[in-house]
Amino acid sequence: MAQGDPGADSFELPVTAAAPVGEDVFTVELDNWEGPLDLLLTLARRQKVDLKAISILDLVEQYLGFIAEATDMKLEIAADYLVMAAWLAYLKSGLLLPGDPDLDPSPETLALRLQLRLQRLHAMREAAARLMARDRTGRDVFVRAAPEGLRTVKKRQWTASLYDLLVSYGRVQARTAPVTHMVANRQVMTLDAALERVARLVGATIDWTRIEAFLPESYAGSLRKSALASSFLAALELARQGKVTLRQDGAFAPLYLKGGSA
Amino acid sequence: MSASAGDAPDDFERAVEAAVFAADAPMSPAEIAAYVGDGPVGDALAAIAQRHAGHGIELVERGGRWHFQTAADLAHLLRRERDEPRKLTRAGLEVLAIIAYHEPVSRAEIESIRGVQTARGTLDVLMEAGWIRPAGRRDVPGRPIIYRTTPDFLTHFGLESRKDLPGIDDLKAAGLLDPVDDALEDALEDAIGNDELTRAELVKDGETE
Amino acid sequence: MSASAGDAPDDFERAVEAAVFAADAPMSPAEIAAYVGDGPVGDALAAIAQRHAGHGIELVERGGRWHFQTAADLAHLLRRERDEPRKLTRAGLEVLAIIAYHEPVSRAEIESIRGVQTARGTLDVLMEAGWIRPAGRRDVPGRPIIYRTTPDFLTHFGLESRKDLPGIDDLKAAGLLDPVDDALEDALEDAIGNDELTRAELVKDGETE
Repeated sequence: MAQGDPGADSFELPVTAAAPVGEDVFTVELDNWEGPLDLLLTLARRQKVDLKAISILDLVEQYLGFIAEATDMKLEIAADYLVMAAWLAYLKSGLLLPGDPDLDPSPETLALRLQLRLQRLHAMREAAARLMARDRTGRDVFVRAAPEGLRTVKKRQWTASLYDLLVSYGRVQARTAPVTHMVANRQVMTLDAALERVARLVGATIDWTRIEAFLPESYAGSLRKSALASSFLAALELARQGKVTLRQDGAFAPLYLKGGSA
Repeated sequence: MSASAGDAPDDFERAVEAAVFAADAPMSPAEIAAYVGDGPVGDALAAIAQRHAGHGIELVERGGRWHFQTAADLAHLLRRERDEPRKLTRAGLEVLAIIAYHEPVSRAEIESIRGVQTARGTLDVLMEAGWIRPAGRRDVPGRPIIYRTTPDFLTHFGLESRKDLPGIDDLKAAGLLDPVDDALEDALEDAIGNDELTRAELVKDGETE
Repeated sequence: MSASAGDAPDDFERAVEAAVFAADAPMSPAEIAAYVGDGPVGDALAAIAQRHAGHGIELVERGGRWHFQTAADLAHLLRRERDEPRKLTRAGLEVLAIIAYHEPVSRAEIESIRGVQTARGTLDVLMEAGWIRPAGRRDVPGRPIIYRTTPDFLTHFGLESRKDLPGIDDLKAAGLLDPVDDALEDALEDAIGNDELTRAELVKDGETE
């Protein structure tokens, strides 16, 4: 580790390509860097100057050298390292050749941009280090390992309205009270009355006559229905006695009566 | 014993306090010393306990081991109750109504009025709500517990007294009986000649919760 | 502010102390009030913090939430080898710092600073640690998700607020938290009419080595 630069390297980096010690020891580990910018920053920091005073040209040289060596070692180099290398080669030529005033952006601007980016990454890296050095919970300061804990207990709050209560009682009462069927006082035609009427009227008819014709004209509504039912029963009784003949052509078809037995 | 409480705290005492605080179980003086080094652990513990006495946190000893805990009289603060409104079930309402109209009343009597069995939980819920309470035992074989409504019941339903509960006739006049009555008759008509169905319908009512 | 420290503790202050002490996470004054009832929570917290100051346990505020912890200078006594706090990769560290110092910030913005794509797992690890969270979307094409740090982040690193982030004022003053493009414009304006100097500076052959 860091044999080529004993004691002078304050970074936690392994041997870098810039410090070859011999073919056997020399290792290039691109995996050590999180991308080209990271590698560039590492190289820049090796110059041990303020990033604002860094020589971009020198930095470019180092990067290109690094990639060239890695290529010689036939190491696989991620595409973005190569893209950066190409871009830096372009930047290098731009910086070294006499300025072309029409070039936009100018190589100087590109170089400045790279410098600013390196400053920002460097600043964040320093900030992270300072953050990690703070008194961290669980390492430097401790909270209670076994707090009692605070609990929220849900308490059921039952609600019901008086209306609900009364409806319920009504429901219970209605359900369980003995079911007494109150028949409303209503007019009916008794079987006796119907017997007497049908017997009397049928004697006077010779032709088939519908049963409805035997009902009193004035009866209507439920009274009429009652009269129909009673008259039907009366007709059955008279037929049994042989005083009436019934005829019906089909189920629910009109019912005809005629005096005398068939 | 540290002479002057409230003065500049001594470092050993601070260390003991921090160690006991951060521990995940009560610690004996020997265990504490393993963290903070040798020193008058006992004196430090006594001084810390004294300093916290009467405040929200207490340093207490249990079987030779020390730990911090919330002051016992403040334990009620550690639980916060939040009301969660729940509507009484139909069965609950019916049982409550029966108790209100017929009190004092036993469970068997409630069941005979309702025509269905009453789940144990129904009475529990009503007691939890604070609306009914056991009121002794009926002096009959088996000595069943009888239930009454509580003053909270009156308060919740906005009643001055039980006499404010409308009578059966009032309920009928208010139409509170009729709609149910009709519905029941319809059901009976549908089910005529099918006694089993009627029975099943009636029992299903209410207790299915 | 409590007039006389060390006197008979007032009940409200005791309750606040107990609630914060018993809680298993830092609590905001509103959360504390939910347990102890309404009252001068802020005053009580200040009084409690003052009473504990300099002792082994301290009451501290982190992002508007309060909790007790051991005094930082006692770390050497309490440090436990076995439970090392989460160790972050270098990528994780950088991403965390970038989010903390720039928040809210999108993934693309993080990548523009680091110059490399951020592995999916890096943000996941930080979210799992509870230190960052998604905080909506940036109102630009693509509507990228933006990230922020959490209150737990402040707690873990002992920061009262983001203003306490180490060196944040200097970084701001130096423009190092501004986007590169802005900084570039500023720098170019400064350098106008002095092209040669800029060029010389940049090409300067690392003689400071």
